[in-house]
Amino acid sequence: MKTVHVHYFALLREQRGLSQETLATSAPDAAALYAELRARHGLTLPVERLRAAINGDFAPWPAPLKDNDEIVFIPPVAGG
Amino acid sequence: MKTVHVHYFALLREQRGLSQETLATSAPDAAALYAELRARHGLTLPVERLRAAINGDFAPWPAPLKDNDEIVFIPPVAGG
Amino acid sequence: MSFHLSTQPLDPVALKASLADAHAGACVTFEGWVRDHNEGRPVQSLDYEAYAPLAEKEGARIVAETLARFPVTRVVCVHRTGALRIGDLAVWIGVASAHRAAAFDACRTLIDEIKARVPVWKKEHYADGTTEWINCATRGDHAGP
Amino acid sequence: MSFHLSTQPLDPVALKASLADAHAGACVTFEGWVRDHNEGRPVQSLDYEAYAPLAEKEGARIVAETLARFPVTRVVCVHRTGALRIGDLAVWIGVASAHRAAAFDACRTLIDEIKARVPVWKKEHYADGTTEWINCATRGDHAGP
Repeated sequence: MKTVHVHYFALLREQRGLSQETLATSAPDAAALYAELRARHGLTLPVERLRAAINGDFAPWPAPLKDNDEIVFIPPVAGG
Repeated sequence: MKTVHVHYFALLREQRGLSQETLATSAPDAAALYAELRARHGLTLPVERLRAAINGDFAPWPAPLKDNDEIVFIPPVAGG
Repeated sequence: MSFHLSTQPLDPVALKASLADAHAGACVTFEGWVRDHNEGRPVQSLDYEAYAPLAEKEGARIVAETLARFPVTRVVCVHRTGALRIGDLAVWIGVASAHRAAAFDACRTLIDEIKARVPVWKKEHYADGTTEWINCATRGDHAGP
Repeated sequence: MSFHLSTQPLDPVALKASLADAHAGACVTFEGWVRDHNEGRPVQSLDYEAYAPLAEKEGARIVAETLARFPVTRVVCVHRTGALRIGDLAVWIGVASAHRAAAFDACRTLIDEIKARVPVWKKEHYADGTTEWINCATRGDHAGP
């Protein structure tokens, strides 16, 4: 088990009902962690439509996790 | 012979030394008139690099002339 | 030579003044305005949310790529976050260059890349009281389940 | 929806305000600035001269063609005449549209066509005291004698 910090934005923040949580997980990577969170909280976006950021920068899927990592799941962007 | 009004702009105005003149000519069209004026006043631009306007709008070469027409010889433009 | 987020209204006069340069002969600006409709639905207002540290980092990369690719003298990009109303300025991009082709190309590349890559999200509020996070619909979407 | 000449300094704030439109989501502007060099020569100032009635007529035709060709909501073009110094604004073009591609395409087409077709001339004054009417050289030019 490792401890990770997850931040949520936009649709994911609303569906999760919070902006940030710290949790223990056995997921080896961010893709597996998202699958866990999606099932637990009914998140609608499939992982294929997200990008991951770990510790402040983009990380290609599956985005391996270490203890104490900060993870952001990035919904499809819509700036401009 | 007909009477025509010629307006000069930019390099042609400076080389002719005036902005406008009224003159009598037997030239059938603006191209022939420009040839006369070029020879008389040492204008440097060849007719191929000019456009003609007659009575306030562009007129394709040779641009036939009638009595009392207003002619403008248009040097290469450089706006913007 | 910058990309920034702003929680406050943008000031296009001050932003454009920051591009001034005696070597520049052309200045192209792009402004994104909040418009009153999107895909046929009347829009009343919207919210922009950003993952700020990564948005500024990715925005700075886009600016650096643009400077490497096009002969321009100055680039400034600012993106609003927060609650915006119809007519408000959501994004301002300005490019100065000696010749106009580079300014047009760079400005267009900047907004295209910003829209594609920078983690900023837009929630639209419609006249009928509903809302939507743009690009986040999961029905009628080939990538959906 | 206009093209005009101005003997007075241009006011980009007022000009851009005239493009405001709740249906527009994009605004692209082009500004032509007097720059301090041209083809390697240091420029100190310049004069713009126009054949005003035909310049405004041809400018209006260019605006009408652009409106017919691109889905844009507003177009404004103004060109200075008279004596200008380094950094002065020589031409201002603004286009608003629902989507950005049309605004970029229309703005670029407008400045390209204005430069190619509108009877406006530019005389540059160089640091060494000489002057030149741009595009009017007759030596080293294939069309010359």
